[in-house]
Amino acid sequence: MFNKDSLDKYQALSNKMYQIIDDDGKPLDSKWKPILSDAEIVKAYQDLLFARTADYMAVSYQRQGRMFTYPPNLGQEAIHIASGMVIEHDDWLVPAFRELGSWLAKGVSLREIFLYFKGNEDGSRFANAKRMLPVSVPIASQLVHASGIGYAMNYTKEKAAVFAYVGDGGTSEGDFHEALNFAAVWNAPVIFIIQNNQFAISVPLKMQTKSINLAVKGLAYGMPSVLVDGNDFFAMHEVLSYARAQAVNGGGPFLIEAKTFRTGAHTTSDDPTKYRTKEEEDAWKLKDPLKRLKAYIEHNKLFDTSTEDALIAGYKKKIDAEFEAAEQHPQYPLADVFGYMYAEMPNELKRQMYAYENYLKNKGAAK
Amino acid sequence: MFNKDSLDKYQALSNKMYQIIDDDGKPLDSKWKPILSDAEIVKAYQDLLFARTADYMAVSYQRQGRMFTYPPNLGQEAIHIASGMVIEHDDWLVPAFRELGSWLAKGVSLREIFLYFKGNEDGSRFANAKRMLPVSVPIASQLVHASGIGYAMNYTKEKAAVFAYVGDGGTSEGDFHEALNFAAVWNAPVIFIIQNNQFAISVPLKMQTKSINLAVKGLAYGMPSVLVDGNDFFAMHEVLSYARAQAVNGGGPFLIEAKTFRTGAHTTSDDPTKYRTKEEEDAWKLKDPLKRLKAYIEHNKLFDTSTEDALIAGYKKKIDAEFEAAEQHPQYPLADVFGYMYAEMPNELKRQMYAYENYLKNKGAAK
Amino acid sequence: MKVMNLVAAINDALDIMLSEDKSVVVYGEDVGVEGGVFRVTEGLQLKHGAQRVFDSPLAESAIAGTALGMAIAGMKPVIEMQFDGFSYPAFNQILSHLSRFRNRTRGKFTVPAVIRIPYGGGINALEHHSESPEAYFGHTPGLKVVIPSTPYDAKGMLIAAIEDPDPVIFMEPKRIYRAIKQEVPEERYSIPLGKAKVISPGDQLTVIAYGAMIREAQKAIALAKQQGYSVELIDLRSIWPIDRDTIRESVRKTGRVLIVTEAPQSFGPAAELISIINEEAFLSLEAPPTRLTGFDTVIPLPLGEKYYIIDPERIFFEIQKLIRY
Amino acid sequence: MKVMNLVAAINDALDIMLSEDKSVVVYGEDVGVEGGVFRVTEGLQLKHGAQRVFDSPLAESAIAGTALGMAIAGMKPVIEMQFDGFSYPAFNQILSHLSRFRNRTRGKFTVPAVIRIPYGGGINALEHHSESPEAYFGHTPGLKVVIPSTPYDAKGMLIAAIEDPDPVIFMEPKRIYRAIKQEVPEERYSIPLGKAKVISPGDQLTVIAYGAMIREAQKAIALAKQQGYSVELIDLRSIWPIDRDTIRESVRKTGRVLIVTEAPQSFGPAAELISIINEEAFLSLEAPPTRLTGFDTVIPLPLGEKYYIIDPERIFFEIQKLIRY
Ligand SMILES: Cc1ncc(C[n+]2csc(CCOP(=O)(O)OP(=O)(O)O)c2C)c(N)n1
Ligand SMILES: Cc1ncc(C[n+]2csc(CCOP(=O)(O)OP(=O)(O)O)c2C)c(N)n1
Ligand SMILES: [Mg+2]
Ligand SMILES: [Mg+2]
Repeated sequence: MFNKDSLDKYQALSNKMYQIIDDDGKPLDSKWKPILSDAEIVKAYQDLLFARTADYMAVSYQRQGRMFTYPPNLGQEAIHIASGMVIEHDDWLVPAFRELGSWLAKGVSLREIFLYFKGNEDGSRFANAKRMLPVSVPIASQLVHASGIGYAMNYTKEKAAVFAYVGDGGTSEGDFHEALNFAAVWNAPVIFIIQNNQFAISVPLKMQTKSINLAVKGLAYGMPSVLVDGNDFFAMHEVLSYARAQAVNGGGPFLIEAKTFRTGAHTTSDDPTKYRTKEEEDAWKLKDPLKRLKAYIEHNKLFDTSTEDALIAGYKKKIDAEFEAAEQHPQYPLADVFGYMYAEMPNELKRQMYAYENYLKNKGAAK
Repeated sequence: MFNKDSLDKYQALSNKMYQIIDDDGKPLDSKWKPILSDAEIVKAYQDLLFARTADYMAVSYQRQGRMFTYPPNLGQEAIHIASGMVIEHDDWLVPAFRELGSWLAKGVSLREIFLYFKGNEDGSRFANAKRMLPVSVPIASQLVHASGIGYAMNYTKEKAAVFAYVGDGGTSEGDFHEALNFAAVWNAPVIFIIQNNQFAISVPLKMQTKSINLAVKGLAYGMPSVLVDGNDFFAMHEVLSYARAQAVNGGGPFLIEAKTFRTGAHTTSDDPTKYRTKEEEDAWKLKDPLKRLKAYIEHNKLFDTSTEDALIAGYKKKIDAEFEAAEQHPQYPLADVFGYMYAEMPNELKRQMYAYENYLKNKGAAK
Repeated sequence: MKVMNLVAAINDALDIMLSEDKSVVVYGEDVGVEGGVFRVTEGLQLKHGAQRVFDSPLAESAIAGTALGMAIAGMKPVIEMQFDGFSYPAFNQILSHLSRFRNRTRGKFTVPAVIRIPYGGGINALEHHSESPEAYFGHTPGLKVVIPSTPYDAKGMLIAAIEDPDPVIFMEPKRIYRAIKQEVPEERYSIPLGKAKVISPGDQLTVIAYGAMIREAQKAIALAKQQGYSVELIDLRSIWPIDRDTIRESVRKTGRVLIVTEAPQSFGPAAELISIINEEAFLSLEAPPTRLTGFDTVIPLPLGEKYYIIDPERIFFEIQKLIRY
Repeated sequence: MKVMNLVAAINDALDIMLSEDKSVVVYGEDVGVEGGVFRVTEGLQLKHGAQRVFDSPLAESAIAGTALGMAIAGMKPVIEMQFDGFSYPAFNQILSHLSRFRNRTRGKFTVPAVIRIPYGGGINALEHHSESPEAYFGHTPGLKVVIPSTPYDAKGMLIAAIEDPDPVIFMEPKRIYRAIKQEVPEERYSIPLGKAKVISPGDQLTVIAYGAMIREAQKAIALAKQQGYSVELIDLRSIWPIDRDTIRESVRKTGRVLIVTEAPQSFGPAAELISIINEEAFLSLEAPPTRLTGFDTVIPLPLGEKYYIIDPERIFFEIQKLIRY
C-alpha cells in the first residue's frame, strides 16, 4: 500500500514508477494485498467497462453525425475510475476534457455529456454532480481555478479536496506553473493529476519537455509528487487515496503523473497515423487498463467475466437511452444566448435581443 | 574552479550554495586559485566600485527631482560585474531592470541610462551596446525573448550565448516556466540568472514559493542549475564562465540562482522599513559584495585601496558629466511619439499627428 | 461625513465590505503588509487578518484565475492588478473564464469577483504603468466595467461592485488618487452600476468623459463658460454597459458632442460612444460627434507624455470648433 | 494560374517565402509533422526541414515571445495560434512587446513577425474555437491587423505580411478555408497591406465587411439586386490601419452604410468604422451608419450559433431598412 515511505522510494528524480500489477494482472509483489474489497474491485471493473462502452458509443454517434467533435478516453480509463472511487461527494472535480469515467462517478449524466458534445451549453448544468466544474477547453487554464477552490476550502475549514486534471501538453502552459506554485504557497488541498498520454494532439512528449519525467515538475514547488502507472487501476487508486488523505489533513497539494497512452484519436477529427507508429500503439495495447484489471479479476475469480457480453448489452441500452434523451432535449431558444450572461439581463443585452426578435418577426414581411 | 563534477556536488536538491570566499574575503578552500589574473580582479573591483558609485548618484539625482523612479542595485553588484566580465561582445544581454553593472559592461552609457530614467525612450537606443535589449518592465516576460534569441543563435550556428536576468519574484510568472521549457526543448544557449534578492517589492521569498530554493526549478526542465553566492564575485564568475562555455558548445541552457540581498529600496518610491527588519538588513551587510572583494584584494595586496577616495572622486566627475549630458539631451519632439511605431508611418498616424500639430498652431488663435 | 480622497474612499469601501461579509477577501501583489503600492489597502491586513488580506505570488494569471476558483466556491474575492499594464498576463483568465463561467454552466457557477485596476497616464511612470485598457474589457462579453471619478462615487461603486453577483472590472484613475478631496458619508452606501451622471448641465454641446479626464473637462468647460458657451458634462462611470438613456437625452438636446478619453483612438471607447450616438440621436446631430483621444501610439515616457495626455486647453479648443461647426 | 482554396493559397505563400528567405521559420502547435489542425502547413516540414517548420511546446505566450526574440535576432518567424481563442494567453507578449519593441528601442530592434490566427464562427466547434478578436488587436498600437477573404488575397497579403518589417496579425477566416476556390497565380506576388477593396460597385448603399462575412454579404446583395437595389460592397481587408480613402469615397457617394462583422458589438470593429464615417462623410449621411454584428454575448455552442452568426437574409433585411430609411 502506498504510504509515506513510498514517497521517498518513488521520489520523482529516481524516475521509478509506482505500479502494483503487471501487464497480465499479476501483482509484482506477491505479498501485496488490495485495500479494496472484492466487491469494490468488481465494481471498479464494471465502471471501467461501462465508461469504455459509453466512450465507444460516443465516438460512433459522432461518426453518424449525431454529435460534434468528441475526445475519446480509450486507454486512459483506469485513472478516471480510480479517481472516481477516491473522490468524495463534497470534493471538487476540476476536469480538463478527457476524464469521462471521473465525471460519471461525480454524478454527471451521460445525457448531459452527450448534450454538451452535441453543442448545447445545457450539457454543462451537471444537475446532480456537486462541485463538478465544466469541461475546460483552454489547456491548463483550469488548474488555477483548482488552486483558488483549494484556498476556499482552507478558508472555510472544510475537509474537502480538489481533484484537477491536465494533460502532458498542458504542463508546458504558464498556468500550470502558476497554479502549482499558488497551491503550494497556500498549502491548498489540491491533487493535480497529469494524464501523460504521450501526445499533445500530434506532439510527442519529448518535444514538450526535457525533464526526465513530468512528476519532477513538482519539485519546483516543493510539492510531493509521484510517477504512477496510469494503466494500473490499483496503483492509481492507492496513490490517489494517499494524496487525498494527506491533502484534507493539512498536507497540502500533491502532484501525480499518471503514465498512460491515448489509444484512440485526439478527437474524432484527428488521424493518429500521421504522427505515430503501429508498433508504438501495439506495445501500449499490452498495457491496456481494462485488460489488466480483467486479468486480475479472473486470476482471483472475483467475477465471472463470461457474463460480460450480457452486461455490455445492458450498458448499451442504457447509453442509447441517455443519448435519446439528449436528442429529445428541447430546442435551443434565443433566450439561452442572452439569458445566462449576467444574473440580471442588462438593458444593453435586452436591446440586442429584442432587435433580433424584431427581425425574426418582420423578416418575412419586409419584402 | 567550477567544473562538471561541481554540478553533481552542488546539485540543486542538496541546497548547497557554491561559494569561494567567506564574508571576510578569505577563500573557504585554501588551495583555491582564481582563474582571473590579479589585474582582472582589480579591474572587477574597480568596475564594482564604479557601478556602486553610479547607482548611489542615480538615487541622489532622483531625490533631487532630476530623474524619475529608479531601482537601486546596492548589494547585488557582484552578480552584474561577474556577468559583465563573462559576457562576450557577440553575446546577448536580456535585462530585467536591476543589473546596472552588466549594462555598463555591455557598452551602455550612463548618459543613456540616466536619460531613460528621466523619461525618454532615447535612453534605450544603446548606441554602443551590441545585442543589449531594453529594460523589461513586465516581470519575467523578457525570458521568452531570450529563448527565442537562443533558437536564432542555434539556427545561424553562431557561437554566442544569451544572458537573461530575472528576479526571485519573477520565477512565479508563467513566462518564467514557458521560457525555461522552450530553451531546454530547443537546447538554446541561454543562461538564466535569477537574482534572488529575497524580496519582490514587499513580498518575501517564502511567500513566493515553497521550493527549497529557486535553483531546483531547473529540474522541471531537465536544465543544469546551481545555487550560487551572489555576493561572492569569484563564485559568480566561475559559474557564469562554466555556464557560458557549455552553452556555446551545445550544452544548452543553464539556470543560476544568485543568492543576494537588495540592500536599498525596491525603487526610489519604496520604503523597506515597512516590510523588513533592521536585523535582517544588518545580517546581510556583513555579506556585502564590495566589502568582501575589497577584503580579498587587501589580503592579497593586489591594489592599494587607500587610493580609493581619489578613484571615487574621479568616478563622480565622470558620472556627473554623463548626467549633465543626459540633461542636455535635445527636447522631446512630437515626431518621436509617432515616428518609431512602424518602419514607415502609416497614414492613420500621420493624420493624428497632423491634427495635433494643427491644434498647436491654432490653439492661441482660436480664441 | 468625512473628507476623503479616492484612495481613502476605496480603502473605506474595502474595509466596510470586509467587516460586513466574511466571504470577502482582498489579495494581490503587495496589498498585504505593504498596503499596496498606492497604499489603497493600507491597514486592512492588520485589521482583518492575513487570511483575508494578503500578498500573492507574482503572477497575474493565477491571481485572476484563483479568484474565479474562490468565487465559484462561495467567496467574494477582490483582487488587485498592481498596474493597468500588468492586467495583460491575466487576459486569458478574465476573457476565457471569469467573464464566461456563468453562461458556460447555465448559472450553476457564478463569479462575484472584483478586479481592481489602477489605470491611466499622467504620473510620470515607467512604460506599462500608464495604460488605459478599458476598451479591451468593454469588448469582452460577461464583464461589467466601471470607472469612478470622485471619492464619493469610488466608495459607492466599489461597494456595489463587491455586492454584484457577476465579475466587475473596477478601474481606478490613479492620476487623481489623491488629487480630489470630497465629503464622503462614513456609512455604507452603494451606487447602482451602469448609470452615467450629468455633472453639469448645458445646452450647446455635450462632453462625455470619465476617470481622470473629468477634471480636465471641467476646467475646459470653465474656460468655455467664460466665452459664454453652455456645455453639458457627462461622467460615463460605466464603460459596459453604457447608459444610453443619459447620452440620448443629452445629445438630442445639444446636437453636438465631444468625447474625451485617454485610450488610443482606433477601436477605442470613443468609437463605441459615437456609434451609440448615431443609433440614438442621428437626426438631432448638428455636427459630427467628435472624439478627442489618445493617439494610436504607445503612451510616451514622461518627457513625451505632455503630447499624449489631453489637457483642458485642448478640450476647450475642440469645444470651440464644434460649437462653431 | 492554379485553382486554390484559402488553405492552399496560404500554404503556397508560406512555401514560397520559406524557399526564398532562409530567415523565415514557421512554428506553433502541431504545424510540423501534422501540418496544422487545418492542414495549412501540410508538407512544409517535409520540404523545408524540422529546423524551419516545427512543433513548439504547448504555450502560446512563449510562442509569441520567442518569435520576438527570433525576430530581433534577424529571423522572420511566422507563428500560428491554433485557434482564435488561444491567442489570449499570448496577449501580454503581443500587446506589451511585439507591438512595442521598435518604439521602445527607437528602431534599434524591430519585429518582422507574422502571427497567423484562424478565426471566426460557423464551424460547429467547441467553445473558444469561434472567436473574432480582431478589435483587441486593432486597438493595440504597433500592430498591423489584416484579414483576407479570398485565396488570391490570402496569398498576396500573407507574402506582404512576411515581407513587412513590423509585426502583422494575419487572421484567417477558417469558416471559408475550403469553401472558396479561385484561380491563383502560382508565382510570387504581394498585395499592399492597409488597402480595402471595392468588390462590387453600387450607389444606393455601402456594405463594409471582411473575412467570412464577405460571402454572406455578396449573397445578400444578390437578393437586393433582385429588388432593384444598387449596393456597393467593400472588403475592408485591413483592420488596422483602416483605408479611410476607400470608405470616404464610397459613403460620400451612397450616403448610406451597413457594417457587417461577426465580433461582439460593443467596442467592436463596426464602432470604429462608424466613427470614421462620421469623421469622413458626416455631411453626406442620409441615414445613420448602421452595424450588424455579433451580440454582446459569448458566441453560443453549435446548436445556438444560428442566432449569433449573421446570414444573408439578415443582411438583406438591414439593407432594405436602410435604403428605405
Ligand atoms: C490554450 C490552448 N491552446 C491550444 C489548444 C488546442 N488544443 C486542444 S487539445 C490540445 C493538446 C492537449 O494535449 P494534452 O495536454 O497532452 O492533453 P490530451 O489531449 O493529450 O489529453 C491542444 C493543443 C487549447 N485547447 N488551448
Ligand atoms: C507582470 C508584472 N507584474 C507586476 C509588476 C510590478 N512590479 C515591478 S517590480 C516587482 C517585483 C519584482 O520582484 P523580483 O522579480 O524579485 O525583482 P526585484 O525587484 O526584487 O529585483 C513588481 C511586482 C511588473 N512590473 N510586472
Ligand atoms: Mg496528452
Ligand atoms: Mg527580488
